[in-house]
Amino acid sequence: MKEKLSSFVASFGLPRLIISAFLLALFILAPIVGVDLPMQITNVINRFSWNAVLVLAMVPMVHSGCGLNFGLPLGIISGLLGATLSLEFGFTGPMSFVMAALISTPFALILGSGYGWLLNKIKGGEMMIATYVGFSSVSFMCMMWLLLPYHKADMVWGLAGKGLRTTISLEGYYDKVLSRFLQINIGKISIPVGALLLFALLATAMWAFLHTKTGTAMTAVGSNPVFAKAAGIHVDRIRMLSVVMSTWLAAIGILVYEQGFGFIQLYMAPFYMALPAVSAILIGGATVNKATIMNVILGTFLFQGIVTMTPTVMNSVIHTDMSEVVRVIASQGMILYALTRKTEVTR
Amino acid sequence: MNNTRKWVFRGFTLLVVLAIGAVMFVIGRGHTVYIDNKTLEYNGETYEALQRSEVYVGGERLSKLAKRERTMSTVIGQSFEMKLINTANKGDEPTEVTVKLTLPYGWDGIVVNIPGYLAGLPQDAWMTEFVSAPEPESEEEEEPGAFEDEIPMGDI
Amino acid sequence: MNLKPQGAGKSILNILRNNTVPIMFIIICSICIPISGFSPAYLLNEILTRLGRNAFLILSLLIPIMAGMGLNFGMTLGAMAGELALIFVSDWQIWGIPGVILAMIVSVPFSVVLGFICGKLLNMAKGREMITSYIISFFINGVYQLIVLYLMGSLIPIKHSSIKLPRGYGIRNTVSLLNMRQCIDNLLAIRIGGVKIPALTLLIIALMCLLIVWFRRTKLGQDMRAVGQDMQVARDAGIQVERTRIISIIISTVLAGFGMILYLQNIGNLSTYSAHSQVGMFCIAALLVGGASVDHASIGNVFLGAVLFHLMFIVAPQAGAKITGDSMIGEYFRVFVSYGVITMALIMYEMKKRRQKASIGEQLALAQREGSRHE
Amino acid sequence: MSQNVPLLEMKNIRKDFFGNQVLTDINLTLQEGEVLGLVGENGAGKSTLMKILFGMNVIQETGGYDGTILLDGQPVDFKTPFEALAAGIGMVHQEFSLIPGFTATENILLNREPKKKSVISAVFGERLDVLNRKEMNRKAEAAIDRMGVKIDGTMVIHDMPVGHKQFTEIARELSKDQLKLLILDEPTAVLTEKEAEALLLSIRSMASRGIAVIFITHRLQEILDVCDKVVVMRDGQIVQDVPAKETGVTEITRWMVGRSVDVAGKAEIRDNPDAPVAMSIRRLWVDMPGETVRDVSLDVREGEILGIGGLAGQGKLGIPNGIMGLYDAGGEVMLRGEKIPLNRPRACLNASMAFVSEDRRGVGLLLDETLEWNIAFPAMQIHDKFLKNYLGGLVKWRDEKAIHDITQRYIDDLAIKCTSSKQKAKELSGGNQQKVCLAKAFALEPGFLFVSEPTRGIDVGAKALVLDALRKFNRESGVTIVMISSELEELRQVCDRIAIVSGGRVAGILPATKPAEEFGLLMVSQVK
Repeated sequence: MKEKLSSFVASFGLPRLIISAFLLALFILAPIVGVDLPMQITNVINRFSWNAVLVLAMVPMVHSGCGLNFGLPLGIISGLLGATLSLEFGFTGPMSFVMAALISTPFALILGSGYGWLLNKIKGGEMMIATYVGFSSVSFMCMMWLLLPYHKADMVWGLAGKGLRTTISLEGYYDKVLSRFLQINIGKISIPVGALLLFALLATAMWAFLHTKTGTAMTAVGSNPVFAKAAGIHVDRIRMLSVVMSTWLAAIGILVYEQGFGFIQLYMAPFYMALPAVSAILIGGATVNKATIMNVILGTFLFQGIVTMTPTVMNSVIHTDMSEVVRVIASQGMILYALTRKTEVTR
Repeated sequence: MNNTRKWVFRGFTLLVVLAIGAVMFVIGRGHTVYIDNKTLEYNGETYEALQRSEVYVGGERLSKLAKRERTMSTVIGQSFEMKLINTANKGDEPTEVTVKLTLPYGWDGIVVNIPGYLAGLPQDAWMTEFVSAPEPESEEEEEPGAFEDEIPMGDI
Repeated sequence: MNLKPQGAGKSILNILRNNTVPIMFIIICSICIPISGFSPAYLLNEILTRLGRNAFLILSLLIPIMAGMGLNFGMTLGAMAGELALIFVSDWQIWGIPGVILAMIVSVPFSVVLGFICGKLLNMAKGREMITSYIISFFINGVYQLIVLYLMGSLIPIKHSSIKLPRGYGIRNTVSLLNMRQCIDNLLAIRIGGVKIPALTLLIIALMCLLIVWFRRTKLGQDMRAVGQDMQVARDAGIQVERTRIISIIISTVLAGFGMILYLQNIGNLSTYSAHSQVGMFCIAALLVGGASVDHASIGNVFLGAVLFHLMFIVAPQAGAKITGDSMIGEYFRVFVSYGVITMALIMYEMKKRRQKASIGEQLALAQREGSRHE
Repeated sequence: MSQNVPLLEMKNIRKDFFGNQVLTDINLTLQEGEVLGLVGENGAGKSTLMKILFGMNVIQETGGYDGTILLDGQPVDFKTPFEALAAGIGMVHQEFSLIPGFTATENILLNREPKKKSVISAVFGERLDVLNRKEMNRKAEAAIDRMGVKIDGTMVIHDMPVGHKQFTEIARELSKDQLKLLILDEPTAVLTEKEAEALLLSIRSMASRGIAVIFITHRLQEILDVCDKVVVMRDGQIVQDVPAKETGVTEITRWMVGRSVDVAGKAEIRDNPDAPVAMSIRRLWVDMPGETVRDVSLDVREGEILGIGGLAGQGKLGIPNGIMGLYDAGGEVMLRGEKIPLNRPRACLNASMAFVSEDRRGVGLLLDETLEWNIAFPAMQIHDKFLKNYLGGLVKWRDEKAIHDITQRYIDDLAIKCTSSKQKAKELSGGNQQKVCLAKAFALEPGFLFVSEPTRGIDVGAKALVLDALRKFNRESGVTIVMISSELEELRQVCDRIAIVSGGRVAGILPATKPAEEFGLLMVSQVK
């Protein structure tokens, strides 16, 4: 029995276990300390629906052996370009969301292929370079947001008449278009069915893709690139495809996030967006070179659960908001754990 | 190398470093000295404030104190020296006094009462610890906690 | 570790290729300086101040590079240790140079512990030291916040309310270091024209350089170079590889702690929760601007990099504002350049590794051709 | 020089790797200043014996050894190479163990540098002693002098020609004052003729200073030139121990390869000179580390099994790996009149070639995936097998059932021992993994098959099964097979013709019926 337990701990990972137990404790504690549980559950589900697609964007690159996509901001930038252009062109309501997705797609394809080309040149050093590609592109876009000729009055700075604002409200555009679509209210709990449906759709598509010939090749490339090469797979091409997919999903992911959040955040906002997504999928049980859709769902739920529940519950228990610290230690600790595990270092 | 010898050397070095630290503790202790020209009541007697007192610290004039005025100076270490040019009453000839004080280590802020000192009272009469008034509640400081929002910009 | 240059043309090309980044920076600076309209005296003054402020921090990066552990993004740990020490010292009300010295002494145990943890973790992640040290810095940042924001004043005694949050525990957003502000810079400072030369600070930095030169000639330095180049060979020769790597990180962390204290005594106040967050990135960028790479860095790189990088830093906002009419452009530009430089350096390092592998095949084909000519 | 107590005496050394006997009853003596030439085929047990003597970790990890080793009459049992070094045994390995950015001097004295003490080192430990460069130069210079070959001590290793790297290693051993016995493992393999001569001279001069040398090489003439006695090993036993003066190259070769019972020719051998050429290889070079192919030209006949043999490191493995595009290659390869582009694995596979790699775990298998994936994957990717087409071929869906069926078929055919077709490949034993690799190739239904080291690291029973499967595949389906193996006997059992590769070139092609000595001579020949 003891052996079984320790082998379970070993396979599941101690940090993961601690995080799950911690979340469970939060849920149990919540009603005891008088926190509005239905409201918290609504929050968790909502935040899940905002973030799940961004976490899903991790999957293709992990599968093709490119490691964790710390370069997520690049995809986010494609999404932001789509979003701002869609607004600039005067689309409103749900249409603006569709157009944002459409417009961001070519950007994602172009940036993603460039990024993929680069990652093929530097195999073995992907994660560090991805991080810094993300950083440089975000800081480059900071200049662009100021310089690009946007004119729409509710996006640019009022005084100067040019240069995009740091946050742009989506009211009248696609604020909550997905969340409100088919929204179900059970008692105090409300479920954003539309957003969940979109995630389900994308996740199913990803699952299906991994069952096709190309998807199989992608998994093989990640599992053993030399094997794949010997089996006649163009390893670089498959890796490129995975990077483009990841970038595009990140673009869609940020749009979904924005519709839930209600604002477009520009400039330095995308800077650290990769880290929560990375730690979420790791908390969900993924490793540096293996990830499933189940990891995405579980990970996003656990991560967002902690993010939403900790502040309120902790506040009620010890009257201090330690949530930030808890979140940072938990999420960075998780990434650190994944990076330092011996079995995950060598392929 | 001989192992014990090595550890002796190490222990000795550690001691030296600790000693340096201890010395720094003593010689680096900073104090704020508040110099008052206020009327002092001590044991039922009253010592009148001076008409005017000019305070020099380190050769530079710190302030010219009228009655009921206060000035302050910072000092590193426990010995404090200042020069006072006092005018007790209007029209009097100014007198020069050099004041050498040894400050108590534990006090951050120290109030020195000039009239009391000049009258040659015991030290506890004219030297008191400065206790800052409790801070007004209105002073609000944002809860710090900057993580991901903290944008790596700015200067270095 | 390039192949030997085969001709004059190639060697010039090689020099250019190996120094792309410094050359690029010289060009950027030479364009921006006239546009910004700063006077040479002002620039010189600023450069000297910033050199005195940052050079020590940048020097702390050299030793892990020597040990083959790449750019130590974990130097932030040292910065945090330095900050912890400064918080204590300012609570103890130790001022001036004694305060600085005491802070350095106090920072050492913190640095050693953090450096040891960092080194241990990096030994578990060989081959991906940089991303790991980067994440470690985030993780330890979390721990630092926990200590400073919640434990200080509640568990760890902090006496003075001037540095405590009004709620009674936790440290304020800024801790004033007014009482030790520039105490080292001003001592022995030399003023020529409008330019202030912080002689003592520069002297300390020079001593540090000598120390590094000396260190390279010690047995430990030699071991680190060996470990950095080939861990397996070093291990076969009986060098304790893991221990050596940990020591290199500890030294780097301790030096970064000292560097941070020097840096903050110049600034004069401590942004408790953010001062350290940028330090690593800027120092690494500066070092790379000086022409260092992931596997090679010299003291010359440190100073060239510090000068060029800070020159760019000073003139970019002004030049940007003059060109585009928006002051933010320049600020974003310099952030972009900092990240861009690191990105470029990382890419060039990885590509160089691959280029070396590719050249073997060419040599074989060449040998065959030459062989057939002789037949 | 006392002849009574030999410097080294090995008595009844036995060693097995997991029940697989690799050394039986080795007895060996070596006098001070004596040069011993140790020869034998790959796998004869030479390196295992040396590993035991040198205390390499792998011996301890696999359960140690039996027997006793006496050094100067004292029994010794080295647990680590460092203990062996301390006792005065030095070893120069085949792979260089040098720091590329260091000078020769720094490498010679690596981790044994002379130092100067200082106040700081008294506190922080002796690792902070400053290196004594002057003394280092002197010591290195002395070691180089002792070797008798001049190399530049200030030269950085990565700027050196290969030969000088080898000499640097030797000088490192010589710089150790306690050195009594030096083991040289194929030191001349990477040297030019001139350098090799210099090395032989320096071996003699070492011997004259009283250092005993164990010299392992495949160049037999060198043995005869420099050694006092020759020890020949075969199948984990010493078959001959004679003074070098009393023997010759042919005789040694016969001892090396000779079998008491010649088992070759068991199956029918077909040598059909009129068969059309299936594949012609011209001027092939391959950059495969450790198995460099320099210049190979070779014709493979339709329907035959061609064996490629040769000693390790001579380039036989590079041939299939280069042709199949796994390593950088150049030259010309024609398959049935059509040119095969190099460096493109896909083109080879499309031309109905298949390859079973010698590196099962690295290249041959997806260790973390199921057997189904492993067996079906290449066929799925190359020939679009095991796929269901939807939307007019736009979506190619994995047909799990077809995959399961084909896997099950091969599990039955090749008797692969596994819990199910869904078992992970890494959980299988070596022999069964090899069968999976074969199944993977068979599933491609190739017209031309490369099989590289099919029996490496698998037990006897599995060996026979694998070889039978190959032979059956050739005889029944008429598929041309090129089989690369280090084991000559195995090649002679299965193949029709055997090509021997030496020094990255083909030394000769003989029918498998020829006696083993002839192959042996080709193996040790120097192809220019």
